[in-house]
Amino acid sequence: MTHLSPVLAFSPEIVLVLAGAGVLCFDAIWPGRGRVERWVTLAAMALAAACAVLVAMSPQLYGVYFAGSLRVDATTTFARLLFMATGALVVLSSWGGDGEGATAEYYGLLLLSLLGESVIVMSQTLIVLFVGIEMLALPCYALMAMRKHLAGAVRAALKYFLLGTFASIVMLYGVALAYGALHTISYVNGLFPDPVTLGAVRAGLAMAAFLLLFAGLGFKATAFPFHFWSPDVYAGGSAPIVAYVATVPKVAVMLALLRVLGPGFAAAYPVGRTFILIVAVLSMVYGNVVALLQDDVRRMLAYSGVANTGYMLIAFAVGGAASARALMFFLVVYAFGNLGAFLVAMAVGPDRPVSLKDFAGLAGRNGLLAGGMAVCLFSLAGTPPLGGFFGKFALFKAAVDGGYAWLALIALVTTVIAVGYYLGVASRMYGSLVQPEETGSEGVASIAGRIVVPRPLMAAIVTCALAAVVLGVAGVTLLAAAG
Amino acid sequence: MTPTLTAFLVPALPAAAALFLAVFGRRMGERSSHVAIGALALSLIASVSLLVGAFGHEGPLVHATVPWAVVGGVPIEFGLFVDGLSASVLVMVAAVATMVFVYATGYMKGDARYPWFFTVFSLFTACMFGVVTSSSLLELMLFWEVMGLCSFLLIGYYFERPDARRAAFKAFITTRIGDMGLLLAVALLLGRYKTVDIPTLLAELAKEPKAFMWMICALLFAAAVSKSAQFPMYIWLPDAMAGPTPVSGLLHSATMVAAGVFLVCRAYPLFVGADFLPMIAWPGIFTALYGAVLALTETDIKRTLAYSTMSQLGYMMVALGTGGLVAAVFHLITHGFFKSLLFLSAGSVIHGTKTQDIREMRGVGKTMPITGACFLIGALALSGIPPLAGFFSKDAVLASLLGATTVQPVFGGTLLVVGLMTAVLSAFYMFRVYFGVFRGPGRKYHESPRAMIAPMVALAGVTVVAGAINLPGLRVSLAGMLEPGVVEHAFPWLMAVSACAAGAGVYIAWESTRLRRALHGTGPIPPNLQRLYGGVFLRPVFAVSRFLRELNLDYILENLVVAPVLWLCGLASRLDPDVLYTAVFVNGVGRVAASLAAIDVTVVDGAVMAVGRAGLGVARGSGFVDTRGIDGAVDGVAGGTMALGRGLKRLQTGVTANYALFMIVFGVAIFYVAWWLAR
Amino acid sequence: MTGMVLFFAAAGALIASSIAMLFTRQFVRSVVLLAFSLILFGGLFALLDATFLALLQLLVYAGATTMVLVFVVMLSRPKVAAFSTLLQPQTGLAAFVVVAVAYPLVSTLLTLAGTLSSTSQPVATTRDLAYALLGPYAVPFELASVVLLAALVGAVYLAREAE
Amino acid sequence: MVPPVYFMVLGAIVFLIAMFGFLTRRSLLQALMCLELMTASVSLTFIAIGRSMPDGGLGGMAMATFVIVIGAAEIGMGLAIVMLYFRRHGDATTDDIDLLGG
Amino acid sequence: MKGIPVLSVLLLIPVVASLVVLLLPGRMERLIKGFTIAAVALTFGWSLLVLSRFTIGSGAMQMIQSVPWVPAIGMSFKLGIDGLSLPLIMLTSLLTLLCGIYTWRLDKQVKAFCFLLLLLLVGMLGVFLALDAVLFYVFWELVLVPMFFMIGIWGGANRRYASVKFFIYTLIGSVVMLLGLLLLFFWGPHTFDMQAIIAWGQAGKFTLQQQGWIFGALFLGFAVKVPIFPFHTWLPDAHVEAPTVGSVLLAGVLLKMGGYGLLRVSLSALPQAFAAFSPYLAVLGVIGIVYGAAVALTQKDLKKMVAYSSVSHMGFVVLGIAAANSAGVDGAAMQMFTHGIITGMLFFLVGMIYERYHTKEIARLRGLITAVPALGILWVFASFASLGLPGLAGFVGEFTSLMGGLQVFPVITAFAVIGIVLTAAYFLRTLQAVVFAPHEEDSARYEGPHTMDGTEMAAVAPLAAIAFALGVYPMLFFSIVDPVGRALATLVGR
Repeated sequence: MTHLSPVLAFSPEIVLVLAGAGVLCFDAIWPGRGRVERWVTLAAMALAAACAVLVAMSPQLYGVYFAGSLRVDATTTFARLLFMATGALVVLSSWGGDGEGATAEYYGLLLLSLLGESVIVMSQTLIVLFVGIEMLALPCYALMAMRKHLAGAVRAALKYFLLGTFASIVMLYGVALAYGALHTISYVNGLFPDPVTLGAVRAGLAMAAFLLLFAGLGFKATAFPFHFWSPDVYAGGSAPIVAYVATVPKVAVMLALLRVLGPGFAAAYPVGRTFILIVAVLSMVYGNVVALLQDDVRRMLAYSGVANTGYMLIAFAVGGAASARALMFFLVVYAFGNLGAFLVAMAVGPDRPVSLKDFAGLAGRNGLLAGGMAVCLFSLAGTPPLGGFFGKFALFKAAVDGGYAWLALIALVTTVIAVGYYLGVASRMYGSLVQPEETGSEGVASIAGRIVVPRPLMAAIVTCALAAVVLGVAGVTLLAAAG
Repeated sequence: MTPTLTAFLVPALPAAAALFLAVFGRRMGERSSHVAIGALALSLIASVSLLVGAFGHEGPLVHATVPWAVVGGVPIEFGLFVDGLSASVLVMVAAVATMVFVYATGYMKGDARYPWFFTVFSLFTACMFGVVTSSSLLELMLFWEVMGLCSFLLIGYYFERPDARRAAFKAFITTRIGDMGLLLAVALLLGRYKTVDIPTLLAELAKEPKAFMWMICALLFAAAVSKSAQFPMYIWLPDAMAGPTPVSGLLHSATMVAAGVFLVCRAYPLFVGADFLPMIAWPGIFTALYGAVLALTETDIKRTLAYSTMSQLGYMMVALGTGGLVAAVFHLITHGFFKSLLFLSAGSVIHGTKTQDIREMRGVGKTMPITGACFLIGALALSGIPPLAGFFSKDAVLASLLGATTVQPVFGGTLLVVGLMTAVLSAFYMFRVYFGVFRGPGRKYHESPRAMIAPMVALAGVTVVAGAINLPGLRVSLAGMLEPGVVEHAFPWLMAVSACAAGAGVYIAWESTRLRRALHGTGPIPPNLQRLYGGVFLRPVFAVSRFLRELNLDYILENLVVAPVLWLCGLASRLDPDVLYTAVFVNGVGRVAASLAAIDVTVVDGAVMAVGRAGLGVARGSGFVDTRGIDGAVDGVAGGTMALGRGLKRLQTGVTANYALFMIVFGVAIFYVAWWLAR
Repeated sequence: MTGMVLFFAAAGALIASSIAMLFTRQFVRSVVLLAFSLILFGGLFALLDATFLALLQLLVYAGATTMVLVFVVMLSRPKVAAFSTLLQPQTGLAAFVVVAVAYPLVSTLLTLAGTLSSTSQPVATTRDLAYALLGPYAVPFELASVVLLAALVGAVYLAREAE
Repeated sequence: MVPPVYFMVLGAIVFLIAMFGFLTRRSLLQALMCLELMTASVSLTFIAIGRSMPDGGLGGMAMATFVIVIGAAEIGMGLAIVMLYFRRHGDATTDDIDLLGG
Repeated sequence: MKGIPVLSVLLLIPVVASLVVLLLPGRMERLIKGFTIAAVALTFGWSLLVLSRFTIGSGAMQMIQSVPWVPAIGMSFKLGIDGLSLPLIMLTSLLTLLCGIYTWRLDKQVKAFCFLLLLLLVGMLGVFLALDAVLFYVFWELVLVPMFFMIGIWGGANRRYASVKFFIYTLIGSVVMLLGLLLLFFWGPHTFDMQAIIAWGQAGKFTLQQQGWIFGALFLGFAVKVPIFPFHTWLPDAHVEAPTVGSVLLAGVLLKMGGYGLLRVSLSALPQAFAAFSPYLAVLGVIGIVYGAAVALTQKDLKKMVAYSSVSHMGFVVLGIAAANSAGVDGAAMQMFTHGIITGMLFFLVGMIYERYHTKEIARLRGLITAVPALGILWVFASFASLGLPGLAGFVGEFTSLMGGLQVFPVITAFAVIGIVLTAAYFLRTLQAVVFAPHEEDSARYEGPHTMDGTEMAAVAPLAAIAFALGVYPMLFFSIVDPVGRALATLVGR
């Protein structure tokens, strides 16, 4: 069985590659509309998920493969399942009424991008990590630009490409420096060894390498100084892809960072820890405060993404196994909440910028949509009994446990600010359900008729909302299991 | 019928009647009064039997309690406590109440809310009985305040009229202020002694340091002052006349106002122990004088009687203040009879003449002989003309004053002199009203119906006889009951002096009425009066009285209480944190931001400028409270956050190159800061 | 000794051409300068005995990418006005940052060199590289092919739709 | 034999120049060219560092290979998007696409 | 019956009911309303069962159920009930039942309203039952969302502002409180089990400095909820805009969570810090009493006046808690219960008046006694009960708190008396204007029927009865609370 184990261990990835290539070839032979490819993609994802579960059930497959370049363990399984789930939701949402946008290439690239995600999580060497990031990014640039009739799409794609490539090249330079400082680029058990063994100079260079590496990963995870691209790109890009880009890469990069830095990094490297702390605090404050000002819903969600990255970084600043577990649960909850919110924004204003005014009286126009949005937002805001609360609670508890009570306090205060703008949306949606909203300060646009939402998109939104609720009540035990 | 059961029946019956009428009153209409009067009659009989039982029985006749609540591990019991004092007062209250109830059936006939009137009236009587028979201070307070509620509802009975509403409001608030004293006293005592049972309390308190006892007395006396309308808390009594006359007849003559005096009597050993007596005497005598003087120039017949009640209560207080417990109780009982008689007859007069202004009433006596006679008997009793009850009780009060003089000549002396002056004035204002209203030529009025006349006549009879209950030699006397064994030393010459004082008052009243008629050109001018009395006695007194009426001290005192309250409320609403936040945060921070923007430093509008603006997050002069986002939901604090947000938002220039630049700049900056921090 | 001369010549030329590329106003001249600097990079690789890399660089970058760049410009005929001047708001800050980063980076590189062993050990030949690419580096190799596939499909789709 | 450290320094210098170019260039194409230059300098650094590693530059060369390959793929994709952008906006400057607003 | 986890079922009924309501079709409003009333009635019945199985007179925690929920963060689903929480549970289930009956007249968005009402019931019951710090916090926050939507959707004109302000204020408080709970975990026995924490605190294992920090954090959370003086500005806005049922539950139950928290967590687990801080707490309480009454006197809006009266009455609760002797704690518990009953009744009446006159402005409301005699009499009864007339429930709570306060802070407590007089002043002023003053030409017109309909009477009558019964014979209540009061008092050594 041993020589087969790599194939079995990586069966989900193999399925994805084959499906990706298959969809592309299939279209080359029968250039029909995107009808069949949709189902093939979903089937492939389901199969990949099944394989992942099978691999999880036979732990002897766990281990490091291909001379220390890929690792399959519990985190990988967790990542695979999450990516397949979110990927499936994105596919569902991009079914779209017009179907014009969802051509074969669209699904092919999406599958390849998903492959890139799981490669990132599984990688154990920096070069594989870099290749994984590119595999994730390139399809996104293309997908972003795919809906050409959309004025902003091409412009957003170009901006995303330029800054994305810039960031990855900067990261590459970091990899080079790391190779120079550490003589190795493999991080099977954490890239940065004990600083004492490295000696002062090489430790210094290692820190420089860490900065540049963090720049590359921070870009994808929209941490504070590296997030500037996200508001413009989210506001401009075509909806389903924006939802995908805003959620899945962030989760992948966070898990990759978890592997690269390893549990001991925070304790060993005070400079690194302080850097992450500052970035975390700035992300939280900046993200929430600026989000308060936004009128475009997707921009607001972009800034909320920045803030949530800040919360995620707490786990790195604190370090240790407990915070890693807390981070993973938070990632799941964030993924579904954020995805749901973006999809609702897409449903409210397909392929056009969506402003808060469009959400006025949404409850009257489509109850289920408003309900889904409310649940996702309240989960992101962290109100019990939704999953968001337990995610944030676990993180803050880890922070206080690690002696960073002040960090937890800042996080709590910024959460309150976050509730501010989440509530703004919720109160707009439900405000005029009973009495008509007087034309208040923002002069409510005439509330248009009922919003018709394509069935698969609504299914995706409801799934996200349900996930937030289930994660809240039952999923909490998941927190223990995910460990 | 054990005494305890009868004692329980006395308050229970009218309470039951009140409950019954509350539910079925509307349907019974006019017949609802029968229920009330029946219950009251039974209570009267029960109280008389109690009185008989209580006489000669050492120690309290009835002392039974039942657990009411357990607070902080302290069991609080409510129950009944009947001794000589309460039995005697009980009888007086029951008798007067019965008479007034009968009178009310006549007076209130045809009123729309007749059953409601008798419901509240019965509830009131039940509460008065409750106050008199309660064993624990907390229970007393409970009945005390419910009595306040009944007075609010009764005074405000004609709630269509704004003055009645105002009077009710004023009455409740003023008494409420006083009740706070009682509340604090009860809370303090319960907290310290873990019991509220009056006898045990009095025993415990005897052993207490003087200061604490003095404080408790002060608190209790505050409640008494407000209830018995002593100076300065008397302002509600004159206005309370806005209520129907039976209410004035019962509440503001015999029962409610007497409750204050009764409270002091009930806790008398405490007051004596803390030698708090002078503090009672001085306000008492001043109120007596003050009431009498104001009554002189009062034009409304009921307000005159109200000031007279205030004055007589002053008398009782001063008697208590000089150790004359028996005198006070005796005067309380007799006053209850003749004052309610006066009120009822005044009511009958008003009923006949349809006006309350004595200047418009002329010669009522001719056409309403019985009312006239009753009023005369009441007036004689009040002035203290022997052999009526008033004479004996007022004499007892003056005797106690004289007794005090023997102990402290200055203190007692002044009290006695002022007491006598007030006696003269009392006689004077009573007969000024009598002569003015009942004597001389008058229009035709027809006598009030029998239902009103009968109780008046009965009360008149009792007033004549009441003096006897405390004759020194008598075997069954009030003194015997209250202070068995204390020999009451009588001062025969004092009786003579007080009788003369009363007579002088009557004579002056007669002369002044003739003088007034003369002034109005309706009668000859008596030559001797001007020279002899006018100069010496009449002019200054009238001047003072007129001055006081213009001064309208009531209004001033009222504002003394209301002004600080309005100021406090104004301050509170300005202090409201909501207002505070907007003032401090929204405008304050706004002004700071605006000033900062004014010195808008533009160095090189290149890289440094961008970083500078972003870093500072200065709210560039834009409208500060721009309620974007959450519609300005969170107040001042949000304003600050918004400004910070607007500052940071400027980083989002939209230029790709800028973004790359910011990534590198901030990345390196944070790295250096981290390096510096963690070195 | 000749190595040193060659190195300094190439380095000087490389720096000159890259700076020139930035400051030229015509597009064609900048593309030529870019090609020239990439070729110099190939030479430098050769100097470091990385012959395969040098060849790869010449072929991929100097050749293909520059040509594609030119084709794209010619095909879509953008109104290529002369590149605007260098000066814009952020130039000052960018220059400041570059200098701020340059100094510590170069100094650490110099000190790093001290820690690294001398160049005496056996030079890795292209054969070793080949074995490595299919040995320990097999995974990135395969994944690189997938990335190329993705890029190709994306580029073709976007370009095709363009007409 | 030229000590590898010179190459590293050279790589760093060219990287910084190219980065400066990217940070300040107005034109889209210039930005792409700078990215290419930066990629090249990174691969130079990789080889230089690899050269002074005990394995005689094997790791460095392998990594440089991947850098070049992936870099090429990026530039390819980038040019496709740029051509699409030209098709729509017909202008080469990057500042045009940047006025998306904050 | 032994085996069944009684308390969990008490929570389960409303949870299941709320899910069922979600499934019912929106059109069948009568069915939904009927089902909701049935569900709430069942909950009330079950709470009566809990009352019957509760051994009165024991100060200890009873009917404890504990199921580990998230071992990873040391959290378990632990419920329990004692003399302190039982009355509040009864109050909650009773008020919600009456609110359920009152919603029979609701005709707008019925399904959503019933769902929110049941969710609110779960949250409120949960807070008083939870014995696990995180569970306490979860239910504490859970209550916010339904109340936010209730005010936001069915509220008055300025509802958006009021609902968001209510949410943010309470959230700020509870977020800091969460920090306090976390500190309790870390400095304490490393478990969220409340009983373990309280035992740890009572054994004096928290250093005073630690207690100070935790107390400060917890205090902010509870102070916003009670509300204590400087943190109360959300209450009037929330009340003015909230629908009748929202106001009743907000004033009737939500305010008590703060008081309950102070007693259950702050007093029990941090006795020394509590003793040190209690004088300031007493001062804040008395300020609340006087301030609340003073501002109420200046109010022109009937509902805002009642809201500020709540601030004033809750001042007594704070005073009682600050005294921390057995009388004080009994008084606080009693005042919380009676305030819930009486203010609930007041808000019902205000709602009924608003429905008839469509204005809450005292200046324009006239002649209620002639228009709807029953409503007029009930308003008089509620006003007198609320201003603390002895013989009615309001007095007992206030008197006991005062008694407790006088023993410990005689001077400070004496000032509270001003508040009582002012309370009498503003209630009577309003009473005379609204009920007794005759109809003028500019006052609001009302031509409707002169009687109260069935649901209205059903909502208010039980409250009036309880207010009267407890006023006349408070033994019913004190026998339950007194043992706990005595136990808590010994903690602070008063």
